[in-house]
Amino acid sequence: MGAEVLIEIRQQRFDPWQELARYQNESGLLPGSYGACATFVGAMRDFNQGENVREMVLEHYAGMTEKLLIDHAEALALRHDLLELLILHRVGRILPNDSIVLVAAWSAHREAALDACRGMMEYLKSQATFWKKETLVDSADSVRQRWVDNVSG
Amino acid sequence: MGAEVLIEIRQQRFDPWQELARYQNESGLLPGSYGACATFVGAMRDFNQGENVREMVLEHYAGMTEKLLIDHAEALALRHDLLELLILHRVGRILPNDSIVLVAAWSAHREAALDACRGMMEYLKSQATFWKKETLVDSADSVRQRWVDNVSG
Amino acid sequence: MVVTVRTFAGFREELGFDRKSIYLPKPITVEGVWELISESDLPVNLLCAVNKEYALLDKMVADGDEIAFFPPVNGG
Amino acid sequence: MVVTVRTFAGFREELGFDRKSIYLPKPITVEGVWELISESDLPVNLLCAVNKEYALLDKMVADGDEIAFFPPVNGG
Repeated sequence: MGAEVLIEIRQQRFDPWQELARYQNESGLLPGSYGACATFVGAMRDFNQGENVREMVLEHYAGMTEKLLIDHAEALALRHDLLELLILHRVGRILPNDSIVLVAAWSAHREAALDACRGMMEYLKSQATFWKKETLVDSADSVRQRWVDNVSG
Repeated sequence: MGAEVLIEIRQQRFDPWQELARYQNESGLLPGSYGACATFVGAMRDFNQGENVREMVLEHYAGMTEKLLIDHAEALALRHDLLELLILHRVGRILPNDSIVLVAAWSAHREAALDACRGMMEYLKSQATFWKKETLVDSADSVRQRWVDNVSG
Repeated sequence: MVVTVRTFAGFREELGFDRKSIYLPKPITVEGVWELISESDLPVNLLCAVNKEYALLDKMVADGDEIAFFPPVNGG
Repeated sequence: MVVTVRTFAGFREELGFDRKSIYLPKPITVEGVWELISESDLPVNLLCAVNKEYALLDKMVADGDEIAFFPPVNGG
């Protein structure tokens, strides 16, 4: 297994397509070696569960998050015979339209890349130690905050 | 349903990440409207079924391909409540490491985007009227051609 | 009646043409069109389309139809 | 023995601290640690980790452990 796994938790905004171009360029991926790259970008919406969202703070358990993600990424890379797996996740203050997460899986084969990408997203939703607090704005312009429940989305 | 569907069959090489950046920028996607973008990039490998591949010619049934893809894209957009669906597919002479196909599905929800992206790839493999002829090189540097069977990959 | 026959990939190479118009004195099926253009038996992997839609081999063709023959497809 | 308690998200706000060291005169479970730091009953949505690994509430804690309490997670 020569899969490379890169996990990054980042405070700064990022552009997923620029990150992918750069990563693919700088990685150890040999030209002609991969047949498939499946990616997922999660972005912040300005609405959630029927409410208008103005901003969000994404908190995580530094140290535990990275450990969980590396372990799961390595398991996925082995199971799906990946060449590369990239996970980039925002934390901190996030505004609507910002990218929150980028997952990209490179493999020789289509199914492997698609399965690994979905598998990592499911893990991020259900196991990775992140929590989101939204700032909501109602019609009268009054503001309140809530922690986001883990629901499908 | 306000989903936009863009299908393009292209002779020229393309960079998938540049195409995604440009498309997302120029599309009617409202900032904050989408929570998820799932993409798939298929690229040409320099090996296939145990053989070294030097180049490939991708042929299609012009007119029928576009018709099939538009119909299926619109069905997927409706079924998964997509905001946008982009399909870009190379034809003509293709070299190892070239991108062959790009599929991108934008939706409010993660599962919808992932399902639509996978659904379009499965359709492209099994129904869309493309055929691939590879030029193989063996160890003695002799060259031969073969049509690629439709196998998983 | 006249129909247009299109061929793709391996069948194009075998048959030696990619497009031809043929005259049919009476209505026949898609399979009948194949028998007119080919000397070989019906290939097990033969797919066909009529007017750019997938069709079965027993479909009757009509004047002006475009009949296409091709092997299993392989996009993506 | 001494353990470090960490809290996240809603529990951090309720308990009013994000990190604290506590002295334990004898070995207890993770649930016992919760009872020392909180006046409320065990929340139904309480998750915990010991030394940055998910753990069950009946796990015994050891000297130097980092015990974390948090609600269901929500990444991606």
